[in-house]
Amino acid sequence: MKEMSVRNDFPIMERLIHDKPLTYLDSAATSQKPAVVIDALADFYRNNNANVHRGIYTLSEESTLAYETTRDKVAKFIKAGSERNIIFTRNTTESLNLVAYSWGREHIKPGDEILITPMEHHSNIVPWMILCNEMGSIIKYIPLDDDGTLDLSNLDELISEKTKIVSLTHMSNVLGTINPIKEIIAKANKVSALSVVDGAQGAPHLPVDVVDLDVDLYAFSAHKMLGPTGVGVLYGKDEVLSSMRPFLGGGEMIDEVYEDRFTWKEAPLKFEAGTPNFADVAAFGVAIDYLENIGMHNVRKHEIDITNYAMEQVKKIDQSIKIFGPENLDIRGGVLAFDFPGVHPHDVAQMMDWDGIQIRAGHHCAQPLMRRLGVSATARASFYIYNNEEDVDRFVDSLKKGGEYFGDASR
Amino acid sequence: MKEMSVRNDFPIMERLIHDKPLTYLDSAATSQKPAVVIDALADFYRNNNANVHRGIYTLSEESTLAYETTRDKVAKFIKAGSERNIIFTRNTTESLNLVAYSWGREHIKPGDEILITPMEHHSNIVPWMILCNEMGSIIKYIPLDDDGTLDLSNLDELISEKTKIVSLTHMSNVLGTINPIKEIIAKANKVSALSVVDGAQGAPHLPVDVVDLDVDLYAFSAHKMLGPTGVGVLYGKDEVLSSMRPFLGGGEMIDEVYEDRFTWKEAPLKFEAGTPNFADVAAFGVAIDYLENIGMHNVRKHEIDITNYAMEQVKKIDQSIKIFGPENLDIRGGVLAFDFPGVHPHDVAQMMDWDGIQIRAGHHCAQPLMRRLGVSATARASFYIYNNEEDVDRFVDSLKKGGEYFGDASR
Amino acid sequence: MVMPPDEPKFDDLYKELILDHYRYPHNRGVLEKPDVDMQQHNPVCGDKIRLTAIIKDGAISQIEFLGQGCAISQASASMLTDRVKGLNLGDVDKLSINFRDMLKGGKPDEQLMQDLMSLQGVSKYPIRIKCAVLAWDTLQEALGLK
Amino acid sequence: MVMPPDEPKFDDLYKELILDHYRYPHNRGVLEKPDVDMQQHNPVCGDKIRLTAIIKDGAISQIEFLGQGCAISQASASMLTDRVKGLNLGDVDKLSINFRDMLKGGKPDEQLMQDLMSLQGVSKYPIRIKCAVLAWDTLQEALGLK
Ligand SMILES: Cc1ncc(COP(=O)(O)O)c(C=O)c1O
Ligand SMILES: Cc1ncc(COP(=O)(O)O)c(C=O)c1O
Repeated sequence: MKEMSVRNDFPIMERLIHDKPLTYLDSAATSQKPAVVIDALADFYRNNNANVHRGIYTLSEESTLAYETTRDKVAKFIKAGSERNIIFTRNTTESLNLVAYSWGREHIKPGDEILITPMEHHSNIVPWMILCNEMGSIIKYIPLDDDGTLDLSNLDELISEKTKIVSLTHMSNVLGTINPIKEIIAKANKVSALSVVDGAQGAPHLPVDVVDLDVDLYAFSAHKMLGPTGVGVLYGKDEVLSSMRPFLGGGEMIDEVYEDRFTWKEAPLKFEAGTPNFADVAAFGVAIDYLENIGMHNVRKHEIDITNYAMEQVKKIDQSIKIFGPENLDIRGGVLAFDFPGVHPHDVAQMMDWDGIQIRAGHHCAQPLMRRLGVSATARASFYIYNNEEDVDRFVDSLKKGGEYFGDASR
Repeated sequence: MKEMSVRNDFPIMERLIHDKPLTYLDSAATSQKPAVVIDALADFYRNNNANVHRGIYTLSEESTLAYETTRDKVAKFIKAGSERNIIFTRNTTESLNLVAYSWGREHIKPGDEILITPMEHHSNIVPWMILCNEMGSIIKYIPLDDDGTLDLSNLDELISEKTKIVSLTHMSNVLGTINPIKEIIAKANKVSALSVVDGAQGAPHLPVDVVDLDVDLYAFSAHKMLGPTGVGVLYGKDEVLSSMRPFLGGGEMIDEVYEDRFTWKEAPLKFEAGTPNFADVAAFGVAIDYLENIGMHNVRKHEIDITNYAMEQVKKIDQSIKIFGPENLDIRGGVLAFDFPGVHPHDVAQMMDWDGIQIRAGHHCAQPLMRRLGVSATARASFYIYNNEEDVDRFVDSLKKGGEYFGDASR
Repeated sequence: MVMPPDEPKFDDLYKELILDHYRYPHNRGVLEKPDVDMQQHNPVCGDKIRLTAIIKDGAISQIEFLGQGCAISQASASMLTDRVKGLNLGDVDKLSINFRDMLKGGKPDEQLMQDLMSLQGVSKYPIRIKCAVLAWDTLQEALGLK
Repeated sequence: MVMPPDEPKFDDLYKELILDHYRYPHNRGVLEKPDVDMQQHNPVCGDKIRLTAIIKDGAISQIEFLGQGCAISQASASMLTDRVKGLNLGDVDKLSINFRDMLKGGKPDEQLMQDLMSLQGVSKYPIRIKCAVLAWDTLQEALGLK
């Protein structure tokens, strides 16, 4: 496995946890930040801070420039046609809710179907449920095979004229499964259903080309891809964005306001009400530069290598450990959720913390998937560019210890 | 005028603009940040960054602690009964939209009346218009006197059984007017209308006691009160929050998710979907400590002094300059919008920029108010704790120059 | 930099007694014809506890549990069955109030708590308190003590 | 640290010629019985321009403006009326395309632009471009050239 030499760029890696070096294995929840991003954020507040878009003075022009430059960078990062297609939100969750509220309430009728998958994060389930409750539409699921991949054999029946929205995750945050989204989007487009991709785990870990995918809407979060918290993105095609009604109302998004009515701007500003999170957006631009500099293909390659190594090592610990998700690394990202019979995920996580290892345990905001997998919770390690073989070794050693400590339970 | 000795705490004050020292007079749009806040933010990313609420490991516990500690501080800052009453949003605008969507769609019927004022910011107008368009309710206005204060003589007729929401700004971002909100809230409560206060200019500049005000909901933004961008607050009474349906759906806010339905948590988490802006919230806690340390009564006193001085100086420049808003500083905050006949606000702002002075020119997101004042735009200087007499002097000198430069226009 | 107030130790949480109960739970099973039969779960982590008990003369004469979950939740359930067997409902109520109080950081009555003292370390782990309390929630619900 | 690409100078924007037109606008007024009469405004800053013109043999024979707004928008309108008087519609079209192009940073045809060159500095102030272009928007709209 080739090492990525970027680890030293991340100041938090110096941190000790219970006197042990930090082994951060929860990047699927949120990523750590390189010094350049942290410094850019602090520098912005020290030098350029002012409200954007409306000020005829130097600081405001600088601030606006920084904000709009990031919009441009994001567009290029996912190969969008124009920065016009990039809306800044708070996170993936808000991006998806924006679609459900703005597109959904404009276009959905009783009996319409919304197709999702059993591996969705709650953020790509609950907004549709709220929409269904209000509009009388119905949620349907593409079935999931036992190997953690979607069963597409009946896709032509599942996607019908009744289907108005097809929304699925680019990559599962539990199984690691990378879905064949291009194929599914094509089917959705054929029946003129709205195609939506939850890219929360896609944009940080995979090269993304929204034009090639021909997707209507693609949502992701800056905080999972080296950027600050509080910034989300919604990419949308021109014609889709213009067919959506405004969502939040207020400053910035309006054109004219009268006593009894208002008109609004074109996208993207139409969807950006109030003072945006411009400082974090400015710093997010630096995160994108950083990722572009590494190259998303290299990010992906590194994650294949480290996940491969981790899966091999974990299997050696104990035959009874079940790793969820596909074996094939061509369709699997750097997420390793597992079940260690007799050792509860919460106890594993708690124990590993004493060894400085930070993994997640729980339902990973995917309760329907947990039910489908027949578990109430799993432990999950997830990887990013700063992780190396040593991290995996520490994790594996600690997991072994956990097995010995908790494992001889009588059940 | 007593000087506040805090200016050196703000690193941006070292900045030169066109080789002149920065004179920042746009704090009503966004405030500058003290070093302690900027450092806290950078430190958080260097040491404690992890996703909140769900992690059984040290970093996540620290992150959660920081996030929830700020909630506690915010509650104490506005004298709320409990941190349970504090919801984190992106900004004031989102807070107000949350109310319009969650309370409004649950309780508003055709013909119901929503009472606002002509001095509202677009963020406290447009959400109600969206609500009215959907639910068939009607917006009414409390009339505005020529001195920039509300005309309350007919309030008992304006607030009737038909009134379902009364929403107004604590302080106008154009006129500086501090409204008698307690009196108006009391009338709203009497007819069981929902009382909402836009505290975007209240919380940063005035002591606030939501329990004493007996207000149902109070909204404000961290970025206007020394905190980072991307954090808003919505305070709500317990019984009001529990009568509101969820707004955004997704991670964090749910309790259980099944294939076809979901249940949700109690407030405040019910309204916080997805990964929150936890790093900025952590730093916002430091901003609140900083303000508490100065004392909001001292903030207010300083702003009265500096506004008083500025108004006197501006009047001396030219008799024809019209300052908007009340003369009486007991009911006026540190905002100075004015009309200089023959000198257009945009030209004033542009010219002042060359002297390092950053003021705002435009409609200040208050187009209905501009129409009421009979202007298309105004220039506005606004003050905060770091401004001093020198700032005012530079501003006044520059304004004089502007008058000479543009002023002898033939109209 | 934010730091939790105390730097706890591993063994404060997973005391030997807890691990013993986790590995070899006491009173594991389901009683036939129970007077009370109650199941509860914690949606956040998925822990589950089912309690069955037989009540005689206002006291718990028999009690068994079945469950799924982490060491803390299962050990707590096992200890609970040991501790409450034979107690009358008033004493169970007092005990559960004292137990909850201990987990919120209060000073417990060691005489009253006995083995349950071993769960005191959980009070330093806010996110795990629910695990320790689940069995007690179930019992209080079952006995109508809430 | 973010810095705008160029450090512009005050006089690049507010050239003497612009201030002259602002202080003493040319062709200010409203024509009687105009062939075209068009008003536009910029909602962002509230600038307003009304143009009235008389068209003879495919050319602008008379043109006047009324307006409200900043020095840039009013001077631009005043210069426009000077420059387009007597031009046929084809030339007006060509001129307005060249003018817009200059404001977007393109290299203008100085022969064509004449006095309008003085507005070139506006191109460095993205937020002010709309001010300079408003009168031209109005004219193009009035003449059906858009
Ligand atoms: C009175 C008032 N209300 C609302 C807002 C909107 O605040 P934000 O843009 O932070 O949502 C502002 C500030 O712009 C304001 O001054
Ligand atoms: C697949 C997936 N979708 C959506 C989300 C939600 O992202 P956020 O919490 O940033 O809104 C996440 C991350 O938690 C995720 O992994």
